[in-house]
Amino acid sequence: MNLELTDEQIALRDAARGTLSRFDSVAAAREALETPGALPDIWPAAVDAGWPGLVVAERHGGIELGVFEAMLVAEELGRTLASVPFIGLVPAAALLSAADHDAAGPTAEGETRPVYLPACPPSPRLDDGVWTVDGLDGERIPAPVVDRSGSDVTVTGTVAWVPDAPGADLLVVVATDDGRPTALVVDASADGVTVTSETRYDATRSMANITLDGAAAVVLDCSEEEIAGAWHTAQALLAAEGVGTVDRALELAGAYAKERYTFGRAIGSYQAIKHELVEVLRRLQNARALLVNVGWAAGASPDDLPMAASAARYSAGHALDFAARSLINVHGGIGATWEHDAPLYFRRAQLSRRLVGGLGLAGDRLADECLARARRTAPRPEPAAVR
Amino acid sequence: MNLELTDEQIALRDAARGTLSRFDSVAAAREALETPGALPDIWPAAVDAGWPGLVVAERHGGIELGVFEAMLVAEELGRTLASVPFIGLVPAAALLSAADHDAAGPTAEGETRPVYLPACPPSPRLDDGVWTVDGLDGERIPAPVVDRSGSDVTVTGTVAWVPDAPGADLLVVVATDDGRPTALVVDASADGVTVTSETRYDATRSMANITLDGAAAVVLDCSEEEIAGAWHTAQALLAAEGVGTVDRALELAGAYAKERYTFGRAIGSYQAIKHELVEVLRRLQNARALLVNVGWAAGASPDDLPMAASAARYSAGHALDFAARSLINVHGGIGATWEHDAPLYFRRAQLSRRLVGGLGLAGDRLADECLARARRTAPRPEPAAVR
Amino acid sequence: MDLDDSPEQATYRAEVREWLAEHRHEAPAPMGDMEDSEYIEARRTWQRQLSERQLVGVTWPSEFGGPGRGPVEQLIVNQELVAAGVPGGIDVIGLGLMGPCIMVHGTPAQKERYLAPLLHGDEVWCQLFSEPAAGSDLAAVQCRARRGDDGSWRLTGQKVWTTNAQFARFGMCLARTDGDQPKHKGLTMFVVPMDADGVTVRGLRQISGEAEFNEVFLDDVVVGGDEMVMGEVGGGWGAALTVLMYERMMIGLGTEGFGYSPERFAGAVAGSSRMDRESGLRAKLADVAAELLAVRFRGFQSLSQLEDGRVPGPEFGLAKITTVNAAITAGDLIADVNGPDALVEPGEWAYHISFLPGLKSAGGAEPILRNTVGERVLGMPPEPRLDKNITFDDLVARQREGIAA
Amino acid sequence: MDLDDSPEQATYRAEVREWLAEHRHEAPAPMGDMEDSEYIEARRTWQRQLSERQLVGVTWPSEFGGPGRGPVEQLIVNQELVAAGVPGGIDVIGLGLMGPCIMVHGTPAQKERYLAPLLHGDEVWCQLFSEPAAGSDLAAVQCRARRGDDGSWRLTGQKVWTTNAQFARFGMCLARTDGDQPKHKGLTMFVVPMDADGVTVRGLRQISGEAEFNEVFLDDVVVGGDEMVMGEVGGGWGAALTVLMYERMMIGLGTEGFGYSPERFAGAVAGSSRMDRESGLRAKLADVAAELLAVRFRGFQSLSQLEDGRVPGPEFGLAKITTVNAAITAGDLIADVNGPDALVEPGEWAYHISFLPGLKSAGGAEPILRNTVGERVLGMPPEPRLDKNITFDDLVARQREGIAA
Repeated sequence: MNLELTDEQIALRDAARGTLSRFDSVAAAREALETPGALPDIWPAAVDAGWPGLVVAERHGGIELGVFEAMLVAEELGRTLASVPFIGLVPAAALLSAADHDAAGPTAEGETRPVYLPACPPSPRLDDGVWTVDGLDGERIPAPVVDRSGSDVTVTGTVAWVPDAPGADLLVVVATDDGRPTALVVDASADGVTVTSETRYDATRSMANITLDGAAAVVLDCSEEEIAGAWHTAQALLAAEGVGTVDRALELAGAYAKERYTFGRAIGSYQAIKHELVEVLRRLQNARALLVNVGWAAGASPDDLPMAASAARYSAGHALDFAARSLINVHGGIGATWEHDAPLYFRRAQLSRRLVGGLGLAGDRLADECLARARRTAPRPEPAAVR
Repeated sequence: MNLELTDEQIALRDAARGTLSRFDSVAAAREALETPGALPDIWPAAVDAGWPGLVVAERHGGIELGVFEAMLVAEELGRTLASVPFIGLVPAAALLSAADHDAAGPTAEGETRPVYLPACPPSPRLDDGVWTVDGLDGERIPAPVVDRSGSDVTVTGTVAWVPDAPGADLLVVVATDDGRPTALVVDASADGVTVTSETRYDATRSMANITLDGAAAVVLDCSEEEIAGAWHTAQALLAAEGVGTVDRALELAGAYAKERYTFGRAIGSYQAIKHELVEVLRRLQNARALLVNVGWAAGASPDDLPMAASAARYSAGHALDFAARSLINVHGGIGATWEHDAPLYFRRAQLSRRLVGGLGLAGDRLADECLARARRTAPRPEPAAVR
Repeated sequence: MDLDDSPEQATYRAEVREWLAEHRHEAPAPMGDMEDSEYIEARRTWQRQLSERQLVGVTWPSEFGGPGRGPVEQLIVNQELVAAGVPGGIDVIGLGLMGPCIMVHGTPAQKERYLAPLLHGDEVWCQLFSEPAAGSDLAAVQCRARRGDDGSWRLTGQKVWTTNAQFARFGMCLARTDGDQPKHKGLTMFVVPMDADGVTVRGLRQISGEAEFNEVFLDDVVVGGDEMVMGEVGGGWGAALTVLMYERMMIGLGTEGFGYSPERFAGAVAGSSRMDRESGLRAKLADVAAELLAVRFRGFQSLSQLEDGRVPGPEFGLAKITTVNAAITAGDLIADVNGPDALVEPGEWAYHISFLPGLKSAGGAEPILRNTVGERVLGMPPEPRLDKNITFDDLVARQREGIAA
Repeated sequence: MDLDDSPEQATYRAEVREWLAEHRHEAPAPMGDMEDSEYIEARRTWQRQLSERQLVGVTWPSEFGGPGRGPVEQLIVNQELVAAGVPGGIDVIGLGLMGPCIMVHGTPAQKERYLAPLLHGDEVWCQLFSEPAAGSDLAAVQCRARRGDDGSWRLTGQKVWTTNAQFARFGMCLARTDGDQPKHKGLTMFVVPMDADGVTVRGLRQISGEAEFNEVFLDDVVVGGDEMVMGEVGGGWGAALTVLMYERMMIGLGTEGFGYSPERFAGAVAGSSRMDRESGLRAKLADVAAELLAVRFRGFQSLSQLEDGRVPGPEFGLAKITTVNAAITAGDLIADVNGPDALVEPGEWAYHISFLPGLKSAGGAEPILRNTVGERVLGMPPEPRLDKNITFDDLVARQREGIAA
């Protein structure tokens, strides 16, 4: 048993931290609120660092690492609030690579940038076979639908709030083809494709609403498990990104709690503050342990991936919420103003929890996985207690 | 506007407190755990105090007070953990009185003791018309059914965990008659009636599982609103009883927090303890305000009763849970032993939250009432903020 | 158990409603840009109209120009203003807090000078109490006032969280006149003309981007002689406590004024099928509804008490905690149900979500409120205090060492 | 990122499994009445059998009769015992805490005398640390030890929360030998024969009605001379800290041993239609599952650390907090879903619900654990301490005044 990071993983994480340290993303995030689009272009550095090819097979020129390694990079992005297409990129690159699609190579090189349109596989509890995507108004709507009636394969449907979609070259769409899930590639500039860039509350998060109206598509040769895996990968990346943000928020709050005095004592000496920060730490450590669970499942136990990814997203998302509010609370009123960076973390937390299904769907998914397992297996006998 | 207790209400409450002070119910509750049935017989004192006739009309020899006055008595019962049939009695007496049934007079006199078999009216959100009762295994099951096919009206069905049912003379049953809710009276000793006394976890709470198998019944002349009102009254009485228990638990915890020292300070001086006790107080005050809401709705605004009663039950039930655990926490390990009375309050909290639909149903009901109102009325304009 | 108006109250309500029906077209919008001088001017004019009809300062005694009515009548006026869709007086701080402070602590000359223009909206007031290092711990204010040779006072320091400072005529300023006294002693309350030399006002942008509050910098501001002292020199803490008591009353009674009602929040989610499907959403709505209904009836209870002449105790801080936390939960629920579009800016719910973190610490952070209630209502022993029996200057020096260590 | 056994570990696991398969029919039931002497005897015999095969004290060094293996092998043994449905050694306190304490602080003669009988189950140990007024604040123990003229020590006091006291041969007792020292000084650790005159054991009934723990009264108990002192006279606090460190390791690694797994809890509710219908139930299950999965992987992480020779830090107290609170939530959920019948006694879930409030304060109340983590992991400043720089006797006197006041 060994769950410590390997030397290679540590090197990858440190390199990512080094790359991102060249951009003052937090300061840029503040500026972007006033001047939309004022964010630095981190993409060339990301390409240099090899992130587009992180999960692409070596035969396509990628580095062929796993989801866990991508999560290590996502954690660094979260720590710095850096705005770079990654969460939408990795699952798309993984599907292109798995399908041996022509775009896999250019993707690994950073020449072509694909984006994944997240589609949630059916709940094992309801087992109704329905794949859903995020709707504009918060409703879950059916995934796009494939039409094979013409000479070309086309796809029609809407997917809202797709992270990293603006500026992407290719759309990796999950659609249903006569009820069965299918992954397809659509050119972002094809007829019938509308990509409407949107910003909501967090200026560092690039998103688009996408409408496909009979857009020409190429079917990817992916298994249903790989298609479902893309959803769980996106959940895991959001979780990892959140963990990085929590870590940084705790550093900031802890430093202030040691130096700010009230009633003659540093505020960190009061149980109310101290215990709240310990609660952030507790949630951080739990969320990080769940990232390890995802890494293990992705590598060694794919059946456990849906549960692991849902648990990580759920736990990390709530940890981020708690940490962002806590950062403000510890700072008192000033934490709720732009005199401090706390509002940036708060805005990040607010939008993140509503993306790609949201935390509620992740929680329901986690519960459904537990229930479905319990309903499949005979009840376990009462285990021996430690006495 | 006046929400203070009237002089008559204060007198009623003080009289109840005086009556109950003659019994050491808490000591008796401890004994009853060892020797089931060792509880004192408070019923004669309850009859002397006029509680059986509290909500019975004067024309039937009752005092004709309202639900709120019954709640004041229930609060005193909760404070002392007294075991006396009241929560099952009051809604039954109210229905008998409203229907001008012959048993209303003997009920007010304490000669006949009826018990109410709780049946929950359909949710206004789902609006499916289904009345449900507590099932043995925690499921909600359909209310009993009336059969008019023979010469007599009979009723068939099961209702589990009916408070105060053991020893009752009459069962006031809510059943559906061709889909419509109907209140009926069944003799507890009639053919086809099985009343199985049960104890679960809290020895002070008398309960029975009741099976009706073609039992002869007399239909009560009650409106659907009165029949639904009985359910909400039971919710309100459980809420009030819980508030009394919380009040007492806070007294006990607060006293200990002042006298117990650790690390050289009274433990009540630590924020962790102090803030937890303040949280008990906050929940207590909120729950008590919601009892006032019930009292107002019952008297002046019956349309608001379902929401008010559900809110009170939900809030008071969670307050009781929190207070019972808090009482143990403040005492440390010793609070989790029979060296202290805390386990009695804990056991009371544990069973209470699962009775008469449980807190989950009350919460769902409250939400459903809110949603149904919102769906009926046009969205309100944004109100003017105070600036 | 009666929520209805008494016959007298019903008559009063009818009169108020009638007058508002006639004049509502003269009123400005209830919300507007508080940095727009035209809108501010319209609000001041509207306050003057209301004051002529005695619809502001409803509880002010007649000797100061008010009708001397009770808190229920104040609530009736507030309710009718909301129902008519018109704003109240612009100077909520002056009408609710500074006016009463002047009535209690002011000299006859000060009452004569300040109260009438305040009531009529001619001179708006702001509250210069909190500082960057003196929020919950208000007695730690560092703003210094020194008496010059000519008897005039000179003030230097920095204040924060100052509502309406950008157009106020006067500020009520808590300053330290003696650092050799323990912290609660040696404070004095001053009236500061906001147009004096050395006064600088700077907006503090909240999460929403709006400047709800200001910072006020005082740089050797000459405020005049002892006629500018409110109460006694060295008696500033007593005057501050008066203001804090009125603030508590405002908070205890005013929570519905923010529009935090279960009906409004339920309306924002009722249309979504998610409420029927996703676990925990209805439970969250139930939490919000139970808490806000409770606060509503706690407010009615406190009004009943006020009618009896009893002032709400410190436990009314709990109503503020309940309200803020329930409103935060409601914001979470509404955006969870409606997705990212609930966060569109400008927009009702993005504003709601952005506003609450600031409100959470306004009027005392939650741990401080819980301390106060624990000690004063439940009788819990206080925490050890390291700031007693030490002069303020020594205390500050010790803290500097603590940070350096 | 590897949860699998190494080849060596796999071989070890296979050997353990094989032996258990052959001998499991000789084992007593994993749970039984710990007040029934026949059952206790069977458990002692079983510990002897396990010890002969080196399946207890797996990490004990060979010089003390153990195989000197690592924590992963200990976990492998624990897992295989559970899988085989058989209990481990009866003397969990002795094997996990008192044995290591003797190894660290004992004299050669003490190690020779005590360790082998402990390992073999011939002499069970109990821990006489906590007292009614010294739980979280362990250094406040009041149990007094005085040296008589003949050099023997005489102990008087009251201990609580003593597991296995009813059949233990020895107790490790923390007592105060000098009240004129500050509280952490002046403590000494003693070995107390539980059959000595003046030792009285009384069961403490928990909420469930079972006596999981005992009170132990020491009434002028003569324990012998300095050969009964563990470590130095006056060095008791150091010996206690050793035990507390091993306790933390046990808690950090052992949470699944209670059977608190998401799979088990989900199984108890999966059959109910309420899970599909009532709001918040699935959300609660998700909370429980996420927390317990996290603790599971935290445990694996700490094992990886131990394999590297690093001892888990105080942050492992957080795993205990998470576990207990998740198990409480699970109990709530299960009884909410299954109704009053989930509370039938005796019954699995009534026992679960009754057991947890006691577990919550065992091994340090939550606020104390959070203080420790806040100060030692996050570097937060400590609270002001009123029990420093004062002799223990004066401290006790001051507290008495505080209560009287």
